[in-house]
Amino acid sequence: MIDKRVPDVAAAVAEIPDGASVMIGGFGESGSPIELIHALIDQGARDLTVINNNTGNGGVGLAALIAAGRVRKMVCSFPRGTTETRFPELYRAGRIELEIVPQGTLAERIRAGGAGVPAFFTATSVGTPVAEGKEHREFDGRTYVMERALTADYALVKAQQGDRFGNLVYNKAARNFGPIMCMAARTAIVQVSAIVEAGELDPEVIVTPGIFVQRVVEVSDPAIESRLIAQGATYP
Amino acid sequence: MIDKRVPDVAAAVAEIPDGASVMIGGFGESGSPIELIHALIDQGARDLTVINNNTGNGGVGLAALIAAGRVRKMVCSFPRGTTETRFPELYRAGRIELEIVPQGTLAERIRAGGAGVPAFFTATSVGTPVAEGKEHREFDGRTYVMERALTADYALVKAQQGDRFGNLVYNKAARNFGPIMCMAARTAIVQVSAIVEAGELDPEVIVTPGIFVQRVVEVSDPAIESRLIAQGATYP
Amino acid sequence: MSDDRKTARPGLSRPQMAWRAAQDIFDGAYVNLGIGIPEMVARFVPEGREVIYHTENGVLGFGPPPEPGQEDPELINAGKKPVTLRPGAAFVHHADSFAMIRGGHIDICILGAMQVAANGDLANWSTGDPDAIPAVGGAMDLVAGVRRIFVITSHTTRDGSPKLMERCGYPLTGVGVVERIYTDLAVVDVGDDGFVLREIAPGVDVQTVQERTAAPLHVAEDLRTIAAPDGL
Amino acid sequence: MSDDRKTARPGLSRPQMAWRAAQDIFDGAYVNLGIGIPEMVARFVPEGREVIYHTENGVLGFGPPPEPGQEDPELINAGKKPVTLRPGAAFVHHADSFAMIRGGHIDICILGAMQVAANGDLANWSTGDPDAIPAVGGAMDLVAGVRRIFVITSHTTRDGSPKLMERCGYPLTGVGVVERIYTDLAVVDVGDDGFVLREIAPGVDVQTVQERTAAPLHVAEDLRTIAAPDGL
Repeated sequence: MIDKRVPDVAAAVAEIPDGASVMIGGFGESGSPIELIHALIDQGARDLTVINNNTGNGGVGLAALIAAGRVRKMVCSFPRGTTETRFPELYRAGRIELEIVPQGTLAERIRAGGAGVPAFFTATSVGTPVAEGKEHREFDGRTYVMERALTADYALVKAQQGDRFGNLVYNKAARNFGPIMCMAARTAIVQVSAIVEAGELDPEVIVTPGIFVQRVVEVSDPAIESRLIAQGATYP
Repeated sequence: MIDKRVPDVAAAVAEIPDGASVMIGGFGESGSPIELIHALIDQGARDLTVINNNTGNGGVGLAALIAAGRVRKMVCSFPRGTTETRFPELYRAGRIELEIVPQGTLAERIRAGGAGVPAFFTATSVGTPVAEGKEHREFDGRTYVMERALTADYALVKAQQGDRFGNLVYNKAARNFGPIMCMAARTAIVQVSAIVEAGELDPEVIVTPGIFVQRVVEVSDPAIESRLIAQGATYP
Repeated sequence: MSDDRKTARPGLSRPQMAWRAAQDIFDGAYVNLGIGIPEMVARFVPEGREVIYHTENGVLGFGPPPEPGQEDPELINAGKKPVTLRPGAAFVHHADSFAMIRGGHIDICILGAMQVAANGDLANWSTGDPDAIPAVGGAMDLVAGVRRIFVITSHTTRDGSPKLMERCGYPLTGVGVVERIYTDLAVVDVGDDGFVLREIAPGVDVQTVQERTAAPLHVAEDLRTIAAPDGL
Repeated sequence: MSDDRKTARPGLSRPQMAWRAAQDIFDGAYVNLGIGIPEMVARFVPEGREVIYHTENGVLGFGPPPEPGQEDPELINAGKKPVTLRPGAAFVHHADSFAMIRGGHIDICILGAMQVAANGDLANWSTGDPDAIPAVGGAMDLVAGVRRIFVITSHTTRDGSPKLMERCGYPLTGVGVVERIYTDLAVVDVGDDGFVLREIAPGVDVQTVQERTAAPLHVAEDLRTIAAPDGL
């Protein structure tokens, strides 16, 4: 029997080794898998390369993982949060690397990674410093840059419901990077608010088919990042 | 007010000019927009370039459009049907061009066309006659060919439900090429079994957002191709 | 919002700038609005025009902010602010959301600017300061992919330096992308031969606009005065 | 199905070939089965192994054909035959379906073959006949993307010509892609040095298999006899 359920977030992230690349879903606080990130902080893996659109907010979730010194390199489009974080200080001190990728190029690179497309062309960033050093090429009179696919060893993603096959549906704008990160990671680990019975999710509405998911863990009442931050919470 | 509804299939396809490129959804009979294709036959446009996975079945739908001599060129992966068509005869007589594209490359080229990606690389077809004349390139030790995006002037697509915004949901495996063809065509024309009120489709389950659709027409009881063929039907 | 009305001198207030831009949004347009003044534009679209708002993080068809207390942390826009849904809205993932942008499916994007050049170059993400932490977000994708790029910006910086330039001094967001600029002083188009002054704010003269612009302004033959409502 | 049992001479019947291949499908595998004998494999997967079947046209998790009269023309597989759904199934569009293939997410694909070469090259789409109308379908995508490619084929053509070759004479579907071949006579692996004879059908000797193979067979040290159930 196929059963991708794991009992808790600690078990879900237990094997992530030092040096792993980890895609972390979420855009701002929406879709941020806080409990999985906190389990990863507890677990202790270091020298991580993290792919996320931002660098977290306040002192919880991704911002806490960065503050704990576990992240060697960030790949993101906008390394700023809605609240202060320790990222700027670590970056200026040379203690964290940063690869800046335009947001749509980031999404497409991840999608390409999941779809077995090693490289593609986009007009995004042509003529800007971000395109420097990249291969340029003209198609039908317009100039494009070549971008490479992004894959990762792991993805940490938050969804709304999941089943033992790993099928997922999301909640509103929390969908964001989840579906493509599940595709692009060798091991996609997903926290869901509810695990449902096989067959309960309508095949027409499943957003991420289970083939892209390796582990599902129920976190029935996930923390809301902005509320944690308003309470002055930090982790650990 | 945004209202993409048109009264009937004749109005939906009225403006398609001679020489147009037309993506036609469907895989075999599933998702085939038969009523739109028949309206296009009635309308009379010639010298069409048609993009579809196959070349139709029997004497109805796409097969009838081809039999009527309206198609100058087919772009497809598998120019064979489950029943005999006139395509082989026209092809051997040099009266129709054929561009053979592997099925997944066809899908990805269409998706790229819709997503503003002019070209991408794939390992599909490397070392085969289909890759001849294409640019080859190595990434991380594996060889890929470069493929160009496919766009079209029009798409004819069949979906299950739609609203005045052009939002769509599909029926089972009839989804196939519909969503990506809507993205890749300048004018996507969609027949739906039912037009529903704005807001009736759950934002979580919409498969094609209306931004990719220009016209919606209700065909409440669409023909089933295999039944037409079993009845010996031909069109016109 | 305290500085919405800071322009006591002649020229448009920030809401008036947003109002003016809103007049150019056509019925049925798919529109992406940047953070800041561009966000205000949605308030001023003329009645009878139905507009669908897109936000990069995957919501098509969102509406105004919710009532206080009704915020949903999982329903936010690209500025990470809570929004609501309108009938006909749809959620998509990030790659599909940027397929809408990159694929040319969005009609209009309105952005802020640090500098705009007479050839349409836009700089709005970095001063190039070596100490600054680079942050591009989706701006480069938007300007490369959306059909028409409009800019709303104060005509000059706080210290009076021009923002409409012969060439941008800051690192670019995109090359030759801007079509029209709405400032507190004027509506300026990017034409084949550089800036074209199309409209001018009440009480402002052409010479003043030219003095505050670091590139020649071609004055349109039918130069008009912007008729923004008072009290905005 | 009349020719399912046409092999009266020693060697496996078509269902027995499918049965043998089915033994190699592991619990939890995502599997794509080609048209013809490969389709039969699903019937013979050992009990207790849960397998998820993928079909190129965008159904993940389909089940056996429906009862007569229950066919749904909108629920078909890549062979355009009606199927059913199993719990946990999902529909996707064609680009997402091939993302599963191209992205390496499918564990096993079992295909038919016209020829297989000792280096794993596969030819299964065209004889290269100039009169033939080319038709590739999804085969080139499958062999390029799926992790493990197995082939089920009769060991020779109807007229007795070998199908396991030193080099394929027909146009290729993919280069060096085949891992294992199940024939009516044998199970043959593609090793670093060419074909390896792993298993042999009851009543067939190594010499016979070699005579019907147009490339050298390395006989495995632990060569076994295929124990397919009788009466299939």
